[in-house]
Amino acid sequence: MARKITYQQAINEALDQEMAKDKSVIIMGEDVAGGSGGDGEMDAWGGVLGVTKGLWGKYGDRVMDTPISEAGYVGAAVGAATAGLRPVCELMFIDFMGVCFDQIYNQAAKFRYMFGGKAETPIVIRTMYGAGFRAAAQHSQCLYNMFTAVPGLKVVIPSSPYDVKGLLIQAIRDNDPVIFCEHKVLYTLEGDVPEESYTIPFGEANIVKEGNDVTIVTVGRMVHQAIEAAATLAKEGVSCEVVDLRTTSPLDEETIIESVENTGRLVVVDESTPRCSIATDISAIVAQKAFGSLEAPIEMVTAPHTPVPFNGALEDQYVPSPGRIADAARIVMGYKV
Amino acid sequence: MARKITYQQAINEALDQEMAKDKSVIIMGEDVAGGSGGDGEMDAWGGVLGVTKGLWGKYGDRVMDTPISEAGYVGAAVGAATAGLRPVCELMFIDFMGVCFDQIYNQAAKFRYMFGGKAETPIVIRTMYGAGFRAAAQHSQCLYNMFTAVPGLKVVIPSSPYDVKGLLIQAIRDNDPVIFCEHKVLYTLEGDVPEESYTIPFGEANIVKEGNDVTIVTVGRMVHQAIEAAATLAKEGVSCEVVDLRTTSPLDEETIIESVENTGRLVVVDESTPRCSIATDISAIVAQKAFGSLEAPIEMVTAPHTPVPFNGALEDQYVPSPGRIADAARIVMGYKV
Amino acid sequence: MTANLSVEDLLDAYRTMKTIREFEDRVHVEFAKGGIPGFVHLYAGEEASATGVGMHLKETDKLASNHRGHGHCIAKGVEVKGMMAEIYGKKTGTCHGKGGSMHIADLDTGMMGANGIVGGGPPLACGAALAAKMKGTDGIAVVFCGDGASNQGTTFEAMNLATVWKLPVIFVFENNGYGEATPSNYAVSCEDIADRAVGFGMPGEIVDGHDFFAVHKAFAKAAERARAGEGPSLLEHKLDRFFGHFEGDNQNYRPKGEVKRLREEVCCLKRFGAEVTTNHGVDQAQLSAIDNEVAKLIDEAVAFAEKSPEPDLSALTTDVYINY
Amino acid sequence: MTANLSVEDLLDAYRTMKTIREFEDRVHVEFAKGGIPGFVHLYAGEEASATGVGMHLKETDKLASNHRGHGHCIAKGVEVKGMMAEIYGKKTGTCHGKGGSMHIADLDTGMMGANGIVGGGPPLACGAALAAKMKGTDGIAVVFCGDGASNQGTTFEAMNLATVWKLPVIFVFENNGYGEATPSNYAVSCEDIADRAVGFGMPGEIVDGHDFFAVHKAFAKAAERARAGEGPSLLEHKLDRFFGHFEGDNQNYRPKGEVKRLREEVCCLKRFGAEVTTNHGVDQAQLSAIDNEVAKLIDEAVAFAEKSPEPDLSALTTDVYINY
Ligand SMILES: Cc1ncc(C[n+]2csc(CCOP(=O)(O)OP(=O)(O)O)c2C)c(N)n1
Ligand SMILES: Cc1ncc(C[n+]2csc(CCOP(=O)(O)OP(=O)(O)O)c2C)c(N)n1
Ligand SMILES: [Mg+2]
Ligand SMILES: [Mg+2]
Repeated sequence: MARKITYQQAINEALDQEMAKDKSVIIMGEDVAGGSGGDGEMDAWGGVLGVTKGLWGKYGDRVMDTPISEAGYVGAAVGAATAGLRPVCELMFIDFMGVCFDQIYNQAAKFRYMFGGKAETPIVIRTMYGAGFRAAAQHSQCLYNMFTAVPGLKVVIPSSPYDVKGLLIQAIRDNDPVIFCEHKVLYTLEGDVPEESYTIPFGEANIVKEGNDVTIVTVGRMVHQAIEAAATLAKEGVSCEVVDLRTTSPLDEETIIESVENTGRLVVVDESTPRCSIATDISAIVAQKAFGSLEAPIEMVTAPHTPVPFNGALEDQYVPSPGRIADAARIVMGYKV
Repeated sequence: MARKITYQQAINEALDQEMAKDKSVIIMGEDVAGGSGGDGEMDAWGGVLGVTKGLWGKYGDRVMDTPISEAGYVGAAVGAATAGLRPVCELMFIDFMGVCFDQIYNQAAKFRYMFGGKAETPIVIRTMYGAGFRAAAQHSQCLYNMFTAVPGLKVVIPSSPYDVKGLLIQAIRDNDPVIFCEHKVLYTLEGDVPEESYTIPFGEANIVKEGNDVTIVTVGRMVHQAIEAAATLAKEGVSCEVVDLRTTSPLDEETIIESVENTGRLVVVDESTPRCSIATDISAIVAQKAFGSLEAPIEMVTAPHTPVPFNGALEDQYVPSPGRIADAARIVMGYKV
Repeated sequence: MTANLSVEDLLDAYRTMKTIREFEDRVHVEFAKGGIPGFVHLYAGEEASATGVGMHLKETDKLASNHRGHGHCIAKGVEVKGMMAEIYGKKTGTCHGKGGSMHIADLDTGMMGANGIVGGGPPLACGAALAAKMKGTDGIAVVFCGDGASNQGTTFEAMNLATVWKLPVIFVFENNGYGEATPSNYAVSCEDIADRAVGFGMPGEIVDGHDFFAVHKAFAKAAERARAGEGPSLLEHKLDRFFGHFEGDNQNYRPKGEVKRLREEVCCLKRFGAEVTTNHGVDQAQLSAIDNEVAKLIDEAVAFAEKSPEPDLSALTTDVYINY
Repeated sequence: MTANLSVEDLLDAYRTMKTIREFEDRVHVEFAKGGIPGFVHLYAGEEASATGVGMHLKETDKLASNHRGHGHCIAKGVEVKGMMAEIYGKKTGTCHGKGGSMHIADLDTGMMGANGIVGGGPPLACGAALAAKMKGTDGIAVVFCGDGASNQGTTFEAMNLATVWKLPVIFVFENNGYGEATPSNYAVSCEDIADRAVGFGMPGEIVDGHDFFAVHKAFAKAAERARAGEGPSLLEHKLDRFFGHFEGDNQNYRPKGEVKRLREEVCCLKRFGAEVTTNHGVDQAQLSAIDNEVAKLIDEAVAFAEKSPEPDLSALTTDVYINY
């Protein structure tokens, strides 16, 4: 159990174990092997960041390079899912959802309902999100809010190597379409990960730090910023409870509400832009369902309502920082009725 | 001023007046003329519901039928906008955004920022949204929440013939990309509309009914459901203030907050599905910025988190009704600390 | 290949075509009476296309359809009663009233779904073909697209992908001359849609879509190729629709008289009847018997649909993951 | 058409090609040193393509580019200093440091933007061509796409639209054999991308993209056609990239030795130099003078970029509509 591997290795291991276990699991995406049909190394890349590296060697044709046709291959994965396969599809950057969104929200997400319960569409779309790589406006977005908005989709945003493995295995076994959002900055994060296969259920938030004064609800990479902020605040005598949503759909309302009922104060931290976001979502639910417990306004810490800038200093300012989270917590702590 | 025309006629008139005034305004979309290149009537349709009917006759080649290639022609409109035209592009149903979203949110919306302020992209995308036509899951969605989430886009959702004309003219003259959402059920709605050209500024909500007990914030078709609910509630002695947002981006926070500061109670009504929506957006802003004035939890009245069902009775139950709005108002009125 | 069509096969073909025609003519009437809600796109006139294809499909083969899907459903073996009830939005419908005309699907019979999104189907069909290939069966998938859909990016991407992965999928373009009100010779940039096949590395063929035999023959070749693992094909069926784009269409974009003339001149049923009674030993009486049988079937389907119950209101939130 | 290239023209062409080469080689070096952030895709090896095209473009003509856009920018006349500063993310950059390598745009010179989305450019170029057509000018638009981008739905849709609307737009496919790590002969379903032209009703031509003269000549014809109102064309430039897909690419997918061999065997600069000194009355000394000039220009650009200030932090929320 003390084995430490990276977030990236944990993903690879989850894929490997599920492919070994279930022949209907296949992988497709741009360069998920890399080099198909060429004269160089066949399994040259394993995805643009090497996350699927080695799987082609083990599973051959079940790891399929695609043309740059996201709508085409995502749609093919959707069709294959209705016909008995369990495709894990890689959308290289979440920013590219705009060229294939229809196949996700109008097709995959709606089949079960629209067909009167007759369809199952067990597809996982793994995709990389978030800022921090100086990758500029079209390669740094979050956009998980748009998927969370879609009835019929499940949305997973793992924050640690342990979680990413367990949640990915769960996602592959789920019979609904799952959008699986991996933060590019987390790939190199190391953590304890059991070697054996395990699952983490959807819709169960993780209280990564207990506390009594302020609830900080967040997800993905921001969990780490929140923990850092909580550590700072602890020195000031403020006790924060940090809730990692793990999945934004299904959403673990219960844990959020219980925590706010205990602390009376809420800060929501979301790397995404501020409008119609996870931040507003959590705020709204609490303002409706835990209003009586609230002792202060709800603070949201998000990116500004702008595209992601290229320049490093601007990008660093763009992403919610532990400092800004701590400031928000100080505001709710200082609120006087 | 006492002239009554329909919402649909008001749109047509706005387009007509702007095309007459400014040669750079062009229209493109599927069947916006209808019949191009055939042996029948050339201007056969004027859009699938006849909204642009007659404009081809007046403006000829400036009204362009397109192939069924939304990404292609929306992208062409975007490119044309950066090159000096002011295209008004018709996306027949908002549900089709998934096949052309990239050109909207990654291209049009980001140019100005990403290019350091060097680009202007004056494009309007007119599109039909909403339930009520038994048009089922892929032709009845709202989805304006997804556009509202995008920095760089403006989102307009007019509720009346008067508004739709003034807001469309404003949209055409705006230098940013505008998503203009027309509710299919409203096209036949009649109302007073001045013959002369006029504009309604973005970001200024309209208080369609003043009141002191509950603020109902809403937009688009739901404005009418809210007014109906307010009338019912008035008989029960509950005075509702109904705020029509008119535009969700920019958002008139001031009017919302002032109203809630006065009434102390908020019901948000949104035809869209509940997650990461306009409903959560407004709720969150109020829970942060007008918390001290709130005397009750914020209630949201939305569609359920499901696709839109085909069956009429189910669809009628799907759409927020005056009855459900009134119930929500009664809940916030009945809240005891 | 046409050679091995027995009389029984021909009567089956006729029954399918006639069922589609009666179904559509009746939906047209019932829609006008106000009994049917929503958007309805009728397939009348194009029956030979679905039927000539459908006869080659096994239950395990897959079919992805479009908004004009009734004919494809019937040709793939979906129950007519359930379809009619679905179009009426009833609980007994194929999708329990939650889908409607544009979303009839019946995965058990290999019908992957009509589709409200033009170009929605081609990638899905590729996926079904991939599943067949991966499982090592000789299963195939077919997708029906209109001329309008031929210009949608998803369609092109799917064709490319089909060849890259050598998938057993067949792209059937039903070119009925119009995408809504816009003529295909305006919106399609090449002479014939079949011209596009070469750019996607697959064989392409123009087929007279009013001629059952031509459709049957061309598809036999494509299906054989697909089942043999040799990859996809493109077929362009030239044909006509007898009704408007949707029910309620004024059809002003059509030259005067076109609509009227079509039923006279290019009716696939008439043509089929003449051909089989003249050259294939089929009796007019046999066809008439089928006509009666089909008329009864459709009457029953309408009666069934009309008297079927509405879905329970609780169905609003079933068949989808919801947590609040 | 090659005939009317004066010595001055040829020296201009050489200057452009050399500027691109030096720019890219230097960015490669500076990136490795850690001075340049983000994703950078270098154009070295493909210079004849951008240059042969760019020489036909007026400032009012428009160019839509892709992620590998530095060469296109330079050929379209974007200032090298501003470009370098942009790549460094500096305030003095073409986009004030907010765009970076993948988003350099300079609408004043007709450069509509690099693009981070594969297939993002073709529809945009159609729009620019439409604007020229509507305004009644003889302006044209050109879009550069890779072989990988040739399979994107937007690209196909744009080609269809261009013919339907008879737009003065030219689709240049720079086929460098790979889309990232995936060979084009795997991902493109037909023999040559040029084979697709017929399916979109436009002429298509295969061009040796390492040969400036071939590029120049083929584009002259396409541009003439477009300016005359006769519609779009497709050109497939066969060429090679000398660096990896992006900086940091291990290039394992390439056969051993390929990278090394290319600079030896298919360098467009070498080939151009030999040709013009042998057959067009250009002096080696003239070329050397340009080499020196360019080396200095690039040195200055790097120095300028390095010493330029970062953008003000307040720039985070400018250049976009914000209301909170
Ligand atoms: C993406 C998308 N764009 C537009 C529409 C609206 N629409 C529905 S059917 C249709 C015409 C389709 O024409 P074609 O493919 O030729 O099929 P036909 O109706 O002729 O059978 C259009 C434009 C749609 N449903 N989806
Ligand atoms: C829609 C989209 N899909 C994938 C990518 C990732 N990506 C960037 S460049 C590239 C390869 C492009 O290949 P090609 O078009 O041949 O251009 P080249 O890099 O060879 O110049 C890919 C897959 C992207 N940026 N956008
Ligand atoms: Mg058609
Ligand atoms: Mg390439």
